[in-house]
Amino acid sequence: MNRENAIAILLLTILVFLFPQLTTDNYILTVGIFIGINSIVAIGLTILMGYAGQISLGQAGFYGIGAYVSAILSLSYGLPVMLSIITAIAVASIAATLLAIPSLRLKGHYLAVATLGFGEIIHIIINEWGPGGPSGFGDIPHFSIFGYTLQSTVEYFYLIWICIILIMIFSLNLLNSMTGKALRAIHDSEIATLTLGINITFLKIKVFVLSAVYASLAGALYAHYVTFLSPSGFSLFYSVLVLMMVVIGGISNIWGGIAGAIIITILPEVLRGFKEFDILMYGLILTLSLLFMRKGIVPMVIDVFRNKFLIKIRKNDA
Amino acid sequence: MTLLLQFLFSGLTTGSVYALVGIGFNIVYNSTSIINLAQGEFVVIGGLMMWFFLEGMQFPFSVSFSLTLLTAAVIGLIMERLTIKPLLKKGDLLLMIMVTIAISILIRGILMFKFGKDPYTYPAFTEGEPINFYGAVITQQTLWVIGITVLCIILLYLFFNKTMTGRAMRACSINIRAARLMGINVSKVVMLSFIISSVIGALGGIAITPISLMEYDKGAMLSVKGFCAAIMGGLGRNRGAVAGGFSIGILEALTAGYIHSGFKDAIALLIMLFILFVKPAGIFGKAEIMKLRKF
Amino acid sequence: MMLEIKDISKSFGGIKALRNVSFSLRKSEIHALIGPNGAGKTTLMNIISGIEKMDKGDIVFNGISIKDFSAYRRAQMGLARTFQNIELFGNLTVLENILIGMYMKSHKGFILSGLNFRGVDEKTKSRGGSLLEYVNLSHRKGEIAKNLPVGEQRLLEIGRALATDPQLLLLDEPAAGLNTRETKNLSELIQKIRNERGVTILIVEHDMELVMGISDMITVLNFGEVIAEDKPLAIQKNPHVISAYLGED
Amino acid sequence: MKGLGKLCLCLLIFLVFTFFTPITSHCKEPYRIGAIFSVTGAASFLGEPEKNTVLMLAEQINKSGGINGHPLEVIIEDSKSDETQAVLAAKKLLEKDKVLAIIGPSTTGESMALVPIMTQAKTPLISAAAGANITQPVKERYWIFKTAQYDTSAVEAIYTYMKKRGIKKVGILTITTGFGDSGRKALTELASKFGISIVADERYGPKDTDMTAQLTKIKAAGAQAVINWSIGPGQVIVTKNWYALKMGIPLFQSHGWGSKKNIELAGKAAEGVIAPLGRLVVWNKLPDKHPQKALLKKYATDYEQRFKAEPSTFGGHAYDAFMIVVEAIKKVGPDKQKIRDYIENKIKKWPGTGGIFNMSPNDHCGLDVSAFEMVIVKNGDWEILK
Repeated sequence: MNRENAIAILLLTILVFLFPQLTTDNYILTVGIFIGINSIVAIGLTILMGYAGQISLGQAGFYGIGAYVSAILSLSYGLPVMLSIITAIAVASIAATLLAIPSLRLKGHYLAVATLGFGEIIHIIINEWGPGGPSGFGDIPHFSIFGYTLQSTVEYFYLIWICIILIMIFSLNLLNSMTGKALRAIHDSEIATLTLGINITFLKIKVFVLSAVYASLAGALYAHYVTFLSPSGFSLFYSVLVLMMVVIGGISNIWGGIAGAIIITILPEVLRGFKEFDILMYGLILTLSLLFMRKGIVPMVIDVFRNKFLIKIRKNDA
Repeated sequence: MTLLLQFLFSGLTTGSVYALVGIGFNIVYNSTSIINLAQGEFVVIGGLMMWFFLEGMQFPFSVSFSLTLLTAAVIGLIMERLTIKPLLKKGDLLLMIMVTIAISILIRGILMFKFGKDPYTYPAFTEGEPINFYGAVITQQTLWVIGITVLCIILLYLFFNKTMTGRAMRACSINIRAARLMGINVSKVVMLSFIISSVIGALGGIAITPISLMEYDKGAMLSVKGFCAAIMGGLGRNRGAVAGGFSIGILEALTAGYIHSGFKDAIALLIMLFILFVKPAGIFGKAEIMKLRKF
Repeated sequence: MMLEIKDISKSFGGIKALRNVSFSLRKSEIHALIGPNGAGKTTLMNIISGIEKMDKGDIVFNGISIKDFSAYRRAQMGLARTFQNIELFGNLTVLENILIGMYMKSHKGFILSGLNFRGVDEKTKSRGGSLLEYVNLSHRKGEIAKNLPVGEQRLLEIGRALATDPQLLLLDEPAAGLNTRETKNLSELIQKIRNERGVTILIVEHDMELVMGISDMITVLNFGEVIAEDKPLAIQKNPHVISAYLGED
Repeated sequence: MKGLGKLCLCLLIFLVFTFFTPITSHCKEPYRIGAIFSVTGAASFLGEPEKNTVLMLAEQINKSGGINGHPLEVIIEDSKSDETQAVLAAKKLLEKDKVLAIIGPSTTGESMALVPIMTQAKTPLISAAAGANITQPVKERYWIFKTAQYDTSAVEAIYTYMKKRGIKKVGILTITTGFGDSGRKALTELASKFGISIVADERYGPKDTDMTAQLTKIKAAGAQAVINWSIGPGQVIVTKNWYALKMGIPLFQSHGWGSKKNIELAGKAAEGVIAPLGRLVVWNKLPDKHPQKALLKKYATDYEQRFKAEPSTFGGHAYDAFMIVVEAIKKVGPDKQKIRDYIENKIKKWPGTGGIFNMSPNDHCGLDVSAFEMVIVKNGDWEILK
């Protein structure tokens, strides 16, 4: 990981640990938890789209698999929560592999529709066969580790954001490694990458599975935090929402996933004040943001920062 | 036999709308390579504005009909000029597609604000009893829907093959750079494609509303189904969208009739996935053409 | 034999690009492939490297038929190439371009990469650095590849191909867009690669001076067919070749 | 262009920051009640009238001097028909607005998602959704009440009517949402008790445009009646399809059918459709001495005047929930525990829009089958079936 990212991770860690000290407002912490859950999914999609150049409209499917499998295993089969989460992630990765092998032959819009189809099929399956059907089911066990069960909002806040820190460290390491460079290389020239002995398809499948692992982890955390699941949260709408987070946050930078998740999660909360106008305002803000912040928030902030910084250096030189 | 016929009629009705939405996708796709995910919203605009002019303002049918199409065209025009045109030069497809999603949310917000959340409907185009056909029943409005779809297909075929403008638009779909060098005003073509696709969407909305009602948030579902139809048939090919739309509609009806209605969407999607895995460019799509385009 | 091209044919929508092309390369020779524009040279390069499929024929590399192997498998077996329309990783730095070439020898697996904080290890980096030196690009190390002048981009592509430790190197018009001095340096580099590393080289090139200067053997392609194969001096006198070239100009 | 981009960025950052600024509290001490409804999204058919009802009632109460002199502040949040949003809204109401009780949410799923939160916050929740699990098992639902009738009550009303008419074989058609699904469960569970067999069990999605295939299948299965369980446009489309197919068997709808709008939309197709409805829609056909009549009349006329729309059964659920909370606060003051105890023990023979409530420690709903009347559509109007 390079120095800027190491500093950013350090700052994030400090912020995560300070945040609950600064505010005791459980509502803000709850929003923080949902930002975190969305971030995990968005980080995965950023890597998939921004670095592997593949689009997915099926993240809700993996998110749903993670949530439902983990919830069912721990509730109906009495598996320890940690074990059920790991199993859920394994199931999601198998599903992702099976989907990726035929799908990644597809390009652009075709890939988008194939993943969309997968997500919708998962949605229909949990709607038809999931416990409780469309009405959903509750009383899912809380998250517990080494016999300690997490109850309070603060604990979940820490849990989820520690997960994010670990995920970011892993992802940044990965992107800085040979594998990450190879992914960036594919973007510039797929043919050249192939002739250098890199199995692009295999690499893309791995990244696809990675994004599914993240999404399913987020789903499982969601299930054990809210302790209630119904299919409505796992529809295409969620996939599109995550896509929006990634694009608004900035597809070319992995931190964009978190930035996008913050905006897209907080926006409806802020717009509560607008009552009926909220969906109107929401659409308007999204349109304007996309039109005028084309690169996304994080790359744009970096640009602004760099320009300021570089100008200063030049002045000093003169 | 009667059962099968009845299922087919049901499939044709829903399939017509999917096909129209799919054609709308194709027209915009051909000139810009993007998928206009606000396409379904134009179907809703068609249905709701028609109600507004016909029932709300009490205008005669033909006036309401023309005004509705005009409204849709203007909204399509505004949308293209304000949001797509400034982005087109940079050519960031993903960004443009996300903008169409944002616009669809915006349109939905405006429609909700104006019309509320209730469903709307108006009388069928022609009064009269449903027609009995070998024991299966088909309403007159269903015939209208199918008829309008067929008419659209014929008119579009004539437009794209027999008129100068239409040919220019086709040229753009084959090679946009070459078209530009040939002196075709690409910006105008893009604008026109948005207007045509909006009008087609609105037409679908006008025709289907007496059967299936219309409410402000129906658009998203129609967009998804139309998208699937267009992809299944092969993006950019209108006959593909028609085949895709009708196949999805009929598949849904047959699954509902013979297997189980809870899985009708799932089975239609599974078959679509299967087709894509076997033919990655859709039924009528050409793999060679796909290679030339980035999306 | 390093590489045997056996009876390869390929057509694009009715137009025959290659017709029963056969020739072979000995180990450590510099073999040139020349011919007028549209003769099918680049198509043949693409077929050998596995980017395009052939209609019929066979390719034997080090005694193994590789016709069913995909491009990356061929590269892993020791087949590297450069491209006529430079295919660098434009947004990566010069050093990173070289490092990608070393991917298959030095990457650590997906999960381990995520757990390793150091990124690319020093050993790999210093090997990349010395390769840059080898192709005279160490002064450009940290620059973004697309900002390099064409001549240096060509060198970088060669360096990147060398990073895969190839046994056979395919060079597709490496001198296109180069000035005289750069071409001279290039010919020295090509010979150095053969002499010091023992790499077999198949070169497609229009610059006859370069071709005649370095090649051990030349194959001439015209309208998808081999019309001559001989030593450089003999080729220069071959009437078929002369008429093929005169017909073009 | 660049400048606009920065402006956008600033706007977004500003919006994010407004989120963290605390709400300034009012100088006078109002009583605060929270309300969470699905004002938008798939269940907006429920949330819209509920929101309107609560808005109107709060205005009325404040106009007449509030509760014991204290102004009443109702904070209505939109859950967008989504559990996550409902959880967030509840957290906001509890933490930021410090409400005494929460009314809603509109759907069973959202209500279930709030159960652990409300229990932890020790704040009463009066749900407007129908699912039985919301208040059962009562022991684990100490803080949870609901005002919507059980789905089973509506089903019982239909089946009782069918039994009288000798209908033995039915085909059911349900929407694939929580509403349709809980109806489907109730329909299948209770069928055998009434000697009714379900010969076809069909479903459709909330945005489907044509249900001819399902109806054709039901007819082919030899059903003597169709029961459709849905809300929203689906029930009108089913009615139209049923009419077009000339099925020759009666169509029953759920208690969600109770809106004049549906009759208008379905036109002559609606003639003869039967449904179990709360008394709200037929208040003017009730005898004068009926205990619900006066309040139904006032609610219906007020609502129509205020919103130029007809009140619905679902708005009635919010009415009942709201009035129960208001009465509790009026009697015991702003104390969450006392409010809960009052609702559990003192709401007896309490007339609401949904029926006569009898809450008890064993029943946090307090309504039964007597809440419904069987109503048929005749000449574009409702008519109570005897």
